[in-house]
Amino acid sequence: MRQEVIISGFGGQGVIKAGVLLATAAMTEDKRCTHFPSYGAEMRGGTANCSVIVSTDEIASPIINEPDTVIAMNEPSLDKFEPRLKKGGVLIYNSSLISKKPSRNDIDIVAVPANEIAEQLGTTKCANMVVLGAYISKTHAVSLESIKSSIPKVFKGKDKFLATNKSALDKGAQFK
Amino acid sequence: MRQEVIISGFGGQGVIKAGVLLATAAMTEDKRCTHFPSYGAEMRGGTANCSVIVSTDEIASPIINEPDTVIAMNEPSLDKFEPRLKKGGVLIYNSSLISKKPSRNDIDIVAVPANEIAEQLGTTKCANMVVLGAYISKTHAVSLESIKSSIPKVFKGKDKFLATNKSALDKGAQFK
Amino acid sequence: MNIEKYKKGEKILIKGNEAMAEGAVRAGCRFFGGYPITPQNEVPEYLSWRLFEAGGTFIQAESEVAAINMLYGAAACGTRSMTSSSGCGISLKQEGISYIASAELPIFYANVIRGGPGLGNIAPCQGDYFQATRGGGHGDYRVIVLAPGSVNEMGNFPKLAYDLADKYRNPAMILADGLLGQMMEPMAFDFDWVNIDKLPPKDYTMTGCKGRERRIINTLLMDINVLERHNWHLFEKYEQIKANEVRFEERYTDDADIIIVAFGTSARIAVDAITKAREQGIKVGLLRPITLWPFPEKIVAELAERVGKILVVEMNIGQLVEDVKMFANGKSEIYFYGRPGGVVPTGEEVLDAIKRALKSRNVKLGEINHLNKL
Amino acid sequence: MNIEKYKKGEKILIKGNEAMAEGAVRAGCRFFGGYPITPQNEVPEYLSWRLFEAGGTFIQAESEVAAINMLYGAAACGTRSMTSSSGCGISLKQEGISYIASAELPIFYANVIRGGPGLGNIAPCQGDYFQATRGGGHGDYRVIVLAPGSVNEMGNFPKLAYDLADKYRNPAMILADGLLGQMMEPMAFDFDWVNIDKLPPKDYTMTGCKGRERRIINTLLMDINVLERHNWHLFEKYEQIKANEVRFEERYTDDADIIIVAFGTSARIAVDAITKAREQGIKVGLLRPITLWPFPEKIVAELAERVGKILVVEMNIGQLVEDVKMFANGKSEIYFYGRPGGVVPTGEEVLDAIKRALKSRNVKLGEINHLNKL
Amino acid sequence: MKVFKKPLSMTPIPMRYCPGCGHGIIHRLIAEVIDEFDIRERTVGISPVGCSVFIDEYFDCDMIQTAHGRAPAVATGMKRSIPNLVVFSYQGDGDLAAIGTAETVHAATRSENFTTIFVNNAIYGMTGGQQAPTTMPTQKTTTTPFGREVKIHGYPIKVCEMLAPLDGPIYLERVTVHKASGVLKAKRAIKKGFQSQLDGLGFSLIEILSPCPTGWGLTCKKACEYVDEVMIPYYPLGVYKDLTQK
Amino acid sequence: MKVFKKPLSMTPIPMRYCPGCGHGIIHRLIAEVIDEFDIRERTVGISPVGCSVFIDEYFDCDMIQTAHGRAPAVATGMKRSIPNLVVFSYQGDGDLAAIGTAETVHAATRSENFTTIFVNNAIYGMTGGQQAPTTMPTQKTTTTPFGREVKIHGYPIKVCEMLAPLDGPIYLERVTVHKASGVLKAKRAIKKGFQSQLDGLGFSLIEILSPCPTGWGLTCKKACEYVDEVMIPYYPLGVYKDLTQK
Amino acid sequence: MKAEVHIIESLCKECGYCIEACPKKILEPADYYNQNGFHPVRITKPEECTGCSLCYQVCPEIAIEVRKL
Amino acid sequence: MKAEVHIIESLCKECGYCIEACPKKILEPADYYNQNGFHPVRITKPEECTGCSLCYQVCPEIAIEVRKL
Ligand SMILES: Cc1ncc(C[n+]2csc(CCOP(=O)(O)OP(=O)(O)O)c2C)c(N)n1
Ligand SMILES: Cc1ncc(C[n+]2csc(CCOP(=O)(O)OP(=O)(O)O)c2C)c(N)n1
Ligand code: SF4
Ligand code: SF4
Ligand code: SF4
Ligand code: SF4
Ligand code: SF4
Ligand code: SF4
Ligand SMILES: [Mg+2]
Ligand SMILES: [Mg+2]
Repeated sequence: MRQEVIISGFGGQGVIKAGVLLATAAMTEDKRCTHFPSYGAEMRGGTANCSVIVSTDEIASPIINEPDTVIAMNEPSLDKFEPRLKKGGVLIYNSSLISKKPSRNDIDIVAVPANEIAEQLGTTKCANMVVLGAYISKTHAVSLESIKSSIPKVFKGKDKFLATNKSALDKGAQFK
Repeated sequence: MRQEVIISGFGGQGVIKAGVLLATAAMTEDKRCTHFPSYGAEMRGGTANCSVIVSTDEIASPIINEPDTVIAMNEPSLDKFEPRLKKGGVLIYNSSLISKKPSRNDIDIVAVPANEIAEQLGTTKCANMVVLGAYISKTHAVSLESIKSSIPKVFKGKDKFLATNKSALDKGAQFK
Repeated sequence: MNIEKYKKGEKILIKGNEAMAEGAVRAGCRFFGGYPITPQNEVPEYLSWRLFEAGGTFIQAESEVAAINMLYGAAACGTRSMTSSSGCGISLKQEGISYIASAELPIFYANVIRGGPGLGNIAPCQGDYFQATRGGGHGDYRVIVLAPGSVNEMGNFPKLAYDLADKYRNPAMILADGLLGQMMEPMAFDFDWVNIDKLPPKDYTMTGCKGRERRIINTLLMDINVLERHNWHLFEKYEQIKANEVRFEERYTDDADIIIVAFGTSARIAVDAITKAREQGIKVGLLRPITLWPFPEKIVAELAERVGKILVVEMNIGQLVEDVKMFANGKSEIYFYGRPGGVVPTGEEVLDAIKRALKSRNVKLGEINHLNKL
Repeated sequence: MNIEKYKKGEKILIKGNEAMAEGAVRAGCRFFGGYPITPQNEVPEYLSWRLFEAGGTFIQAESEVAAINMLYGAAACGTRSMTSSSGCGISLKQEGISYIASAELPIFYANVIRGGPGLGNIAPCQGDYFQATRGGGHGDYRVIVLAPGSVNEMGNFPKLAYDLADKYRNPAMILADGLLGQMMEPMAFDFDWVNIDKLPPKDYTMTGCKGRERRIINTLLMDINVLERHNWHLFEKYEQIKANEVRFEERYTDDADIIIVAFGTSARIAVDAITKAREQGIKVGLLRPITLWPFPEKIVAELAERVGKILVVEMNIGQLVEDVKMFANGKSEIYFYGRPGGVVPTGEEVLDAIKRALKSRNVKLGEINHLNKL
Repeated sequence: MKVFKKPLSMTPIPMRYCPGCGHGIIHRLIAEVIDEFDIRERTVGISPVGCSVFIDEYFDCDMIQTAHGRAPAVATGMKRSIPNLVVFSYQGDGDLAAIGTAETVHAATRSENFTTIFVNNAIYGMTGGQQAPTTMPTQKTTTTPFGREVKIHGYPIKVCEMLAPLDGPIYLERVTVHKASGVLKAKRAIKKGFQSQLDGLGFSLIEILSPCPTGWGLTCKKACEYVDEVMIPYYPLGVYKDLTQK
Repeated sequence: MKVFKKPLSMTPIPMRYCPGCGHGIIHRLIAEVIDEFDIRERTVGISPVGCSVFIDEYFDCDMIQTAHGRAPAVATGMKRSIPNLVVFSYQGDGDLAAIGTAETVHAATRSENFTTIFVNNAIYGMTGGQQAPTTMPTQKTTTTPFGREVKIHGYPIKVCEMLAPLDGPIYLERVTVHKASGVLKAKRAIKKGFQSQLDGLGFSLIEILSPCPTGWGLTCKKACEYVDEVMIPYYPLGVYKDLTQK
Repeated sequence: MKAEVHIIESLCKECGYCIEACPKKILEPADYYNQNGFHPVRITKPEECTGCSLCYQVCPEIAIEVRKL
Repeated sequence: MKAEVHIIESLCKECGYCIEACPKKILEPADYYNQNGFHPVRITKPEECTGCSLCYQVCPEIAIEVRKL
């Protein structure tokens, strides 16, 4: 089993943390995993992304060239990573911020209005958890339980968001 | 023809310049020559010496290990270089400042009261020329004329010492 | 001690830079002087609070030059100390490193390489191999260079570095790159928390001369004979290190038709390529130097003779390949595949390079064949 | 021009350092930024008045770091500029040199090597060979390294350095040592006074954008593909330099039973030893690399194959010998005789080393045999 | 009819700073001054290493990017080579007051004839918010996570105050761009700095307090308040040296 | 019965300075202070690169020699490692005020708790008399053969004046050793610098004007007159900062 | 109308400096996003603009042009 | 005699500082050389010495010892 995902968005949208959470969950499942962040030359407001690989075998490079899955939280991310997606791969995009439609038809596309759902839960900050939920239910890279149980390790000292984050994951998981 | 000489004394006694003069004279005679200065770790008042090689053949290293001639302007120089002198070599020493006698008997020893002679000429500064004169007449490494005609090149803009220096050379040349 | 953060063997997910920083503290580091530079900023950032917890000193120095000289002082006082930087910053430290090597003070430092030369960029690169292994500073000296290939090694090599540094009274460094520094993967510390009070005493440290002869640390040796002796003394030490401390990893070298030599990140990519190659029935082996200096010269010589084809993969325009050439001794074909400037090659690319190397004909033994150009 | 001091071909007795300084001015140097350090102080001292005469700028910088960066600015403005230093000071310049190499600015600098590492001493030494030839700074770059062997070459190589630097837009340096810097011997300039107004125009200089597109000098290339391209561009340039600019001197290699490879001062001593050897009927040849980078690799390979015995003599613990080993390709016996720390070997010593090398039996081809230890 | 728009000495390239970053304002002021003196064609700008490393994209004149902290040395090499160039160096607080301290002090004391724009944002912006030499007491940064403790991390450096006693500097002023009135004064100071260079007088430096909302972890609005309430009391605005009238 | 003789904290090794060099006097004063505080056994001296590079031969305590200009950084590493050590750095003007400018300013601003003895002899003695940052206007040196021309070579740096505006330094005083009365005051200043360190107060620096007859090309007597007539007017003696009473 | 204010929406990063600086308080964030995910500033009552240019002076992005009429 | 002044002749470098400093003017260079080629200072009228120690204070070589009696 091997899953390569790129999570991408504006800096501040929590894409790096979402990736860390995913990798942590993979570790708790005794899978191999790598997480590799990448920042643009821009400062805040620029784009950021991370590459996460979850696998049962040794992982050589943490860099992903042809992702199995792309999670695009904003339009520049969609533009950048949709073309690199593997044929038959999964594209999850934040339809709250991305108005245009993905153009490829050889991939599996999931539109998630992540910001709207997150706002309903009280804070757009958990939009990243919404798409992560969608990702889990779509790929089963790890179990949703592992993700949830890993939250305290990753978001240290932010207990008050625990419940919100869990709900966000659940809401997201309803998208398939 | 090849002559290797170490000229040594306190900093300020003009040993380096004497060596430069010798090398310049050699150059004007179209001989090959090298000059290599060496200063102690001490500041002024420390010892200084230079190695001059005059030769009709190519000179590899300007460093002299077994000099043909040693000119010692002070006692530490005598102590340091007498032992290194080649068997049968020439030792010229400044008997004005060196009270002890050289100890080797396999060498040719010339005692020159250089400071006293120089003082007679009006300045101890030309003591170096006195010993250089002795050196020339002893070894004929270059001619005394070449030395004299090279003085203006080496002691630029110090015309007033020209005559004194020439006399000093002549006085020195009387020692054999 | 409750300042211990992780248990030995406990699996954690952590960034390479942070693993290295934690590993250093765990190994007894109590002084860090450094200056920010990407892609190693997590090191000072982590240590700025972690050393505080551990009762050590963290100083953000005014420059890399100051930082390395702070280490000179701290190490002279017997403290396990560390600095880290990248590219430009390491260049600025070369004078200080030369002093420290001459004074025989044990320090640990890391270069998390970025793209160069000049300001370059902040992407992963291996362009500082020469600088690390040939002593970018002046004079005859060498530093021990460890090249981790995983976050696990990033975390565990600081201990090795300190132990070697102390054993030989010599600087020891980690040469990593932006990828190893920035990536996270599970790792576990393989050594117990080091109790700094139980480290062997040092007889050369500046602690005040109470109850003993005064000590001098000095690299000025005006007498040429004294400096020559010192140089030969260092030489002997380096020979000892060469004899005792070479470390490398071999994989599938037994039946290989071609050997990839690569370190750090390149070696990870090579593993990927080798796996793919073996699936296709192509027999490729790997030699991963772990100590870049001392260089695994014997095994290179042996593999060159036995296998006859070597492919060196580096993230630069060709540096390690010169060492390979030097020790291959004209006994094997040598191929080079490089990606400089921050580009990390893919397994596919390297697989392709392997295939092209295997197909090559009429290649002169011992000459470097640039596959990038072929 | 009456600022010309010596006529072409005129024989003068001059110190190596001063010859180099005068040669630089004669070759068009109009900016010097440097910081005092023995044994190269005659260079700034001479230039402090000589550049004034020549209408150029002399600045005693606050440090070597500042000095090299002043050159970055001066060279960016199109001025033939120079810095010089020794050991420690050159280490401090490594970051700047890496920048200049990346920005492809032509500068000329000199390292008059002293004993190292650390503060070392001020005696003649060749311990900075690695630093010079492997780029002590970060990233993949190379500088052109000229190794004069006489005061004559000290005086004439600056012109060569400037011409190469301009031709390839690359730093070029002279690697000398305290002996070549301090000694005097007759020399003559072999080139005419360079009229700086007639030098070929440069299309990259910072002169204000009047009447043209604005220009940018920049070494930050954030895009990895751009930086990779830049690295390969530099690589191609280095390959060209390797193809065109290798310089060396051969003596008596035709009938030799053993070849000495040595540069600079060591080569002078080798000549002495060879003369003595030939008097005794021992056939020794000399290969003196004049460009240390680009390295005379072909001739080394050829001599290794043809003669089969090479003795490398260096004033260090063994650096050039690695290049010789690398290119000898396992085809010859390799012996090393070194004197580090400021000691200049004598002809007799080297002769003795020759004899011991000739007598050696059962030596493995390509391995370095340290005659100092035998 | 007066039009306020992007000065001619800037390229059309949008700037990539964070929202509320002071760099953009300062760039514009410099460009306006260059326009007003009509010296674009003989100006060379020097970019530092710091968030403003990309200014060669923004200024439409010859531009040279330099090693971290070494802009004053580079400027020296340039002005000594071509005295008629107008050279400005643009440097952050890390660049100028940490790694570049020696180069700054010595270019000042040599009274090199170029203009230094010194952007004091009390942080290392580009590398992710580490302590700068000018970071405020108690200010949290990524390397002073518990706040700058002066007894441990040292006191903030007051650059204008430190340079003023030297004989070399001709003109030293501290200004701010965190509010409109400050911006207008900053412009005048920058103009004066360039004027001093054009008049061949020697070294001038304009220190500009500049908000870095990202590095400070504050909203843009709070960042401006921080300048007002915390920075200015420690770094008083004003002229620290002015020999331009002499 | 009072005896004036070589202090216990010095070795019997004769010093190798030029006739009339101020270094020897300064060494003795430091050693006397160490003797008087009885701290030889916990003192570490730091030698610079300069004529005084050999002081590890002269002081009878732990001694460490450092890279040119970096003594303040080394001292920082030492005092932070073993705060109970008494550390003094001994530096020349080239060492401290040229190549080491950044290290000096930053150790001062961090108020590192060691004592700096700064020997200002307006020249690079060791390397043969080149211009120092503190070389006097019109002074001839081997790199200013026509005399220091301030417009070309820059103005002399006034170190105490420059450091005084910083918040870090605790005690800054300029003294001289070119005459007996100066020597006695210099001793008091050095003692105060050590006291400040022993009290844990922070950074102290004593700048000492010191004759260098060799570098200046003057007789010993003329050299002392030079200090009086040329140096002191430019470098006024006195206390530039004193927070020891605070 | 004393002045024309033109806002280059794509450049605005929603720092709010202009809003704060405008003495007439006639600037506010739009309710839509620009391509960079910011709410660009818009002018609510152009006719009240005095052309004081303070918005221009404080805008870090030079996203505002003011043309005095 | 208020003090004993002892001059370590081998250390003296003839700088003359002590001669200059002595309020009693009882120090002068000897007419012979020491091993380093300097004329060491000697005390002419030991009985006039006040033990003020100024000669000690200014001597760069610590070549003078003063013992107050
Ligand atoms: C020699 C060297 N050291 C460190 C760095 C990393 N670096 C880049 S920018 C920077 C600090 C920038 O801070 P500042 O000068 O205050 O500019 P700002 O980003 O705040 O505008 C550092 C340390 C480098 N590029 N080169
Ligand atoms: C990095 C480096 N640069 C230069 C030198 C050469 N150097 C040795 S001492 C010295 C200057 C000494 O002057 P100063 O500090 O004033 O001390 P002084 O000799 O006058 O007491 C210099 C430039 C060096 N050793 N290291
Ligand atoms: S980090 Fe700070 S200085 Fe850098 S662009 Fe962002 S706000 Fe500006
Ligand atoms: S050169 Fe000057 S500082 Fe150095 S020992 Fe001589 S007099 Fe003293
Ligand atoms: S010009 Fe003045 S009044 Fe008009 S919008 Fe801008 S700030 Fe407001
Ligand atoms: S000042 Fe500029 S960037 Fe900020 S909100 Fe106003 S228009 Fe937008
Ligand atoms: S102690 Fe005083 S009086 Fe006596 S010799 Fe010395 S200076 Fe003269
Ligand atoms: S002060 Fe000392 S060195 Fe100088 S003359 Fe007197 S005794 Fe001699
Ligand atoms: Mg800043
Ligand atoms: Mg000095």
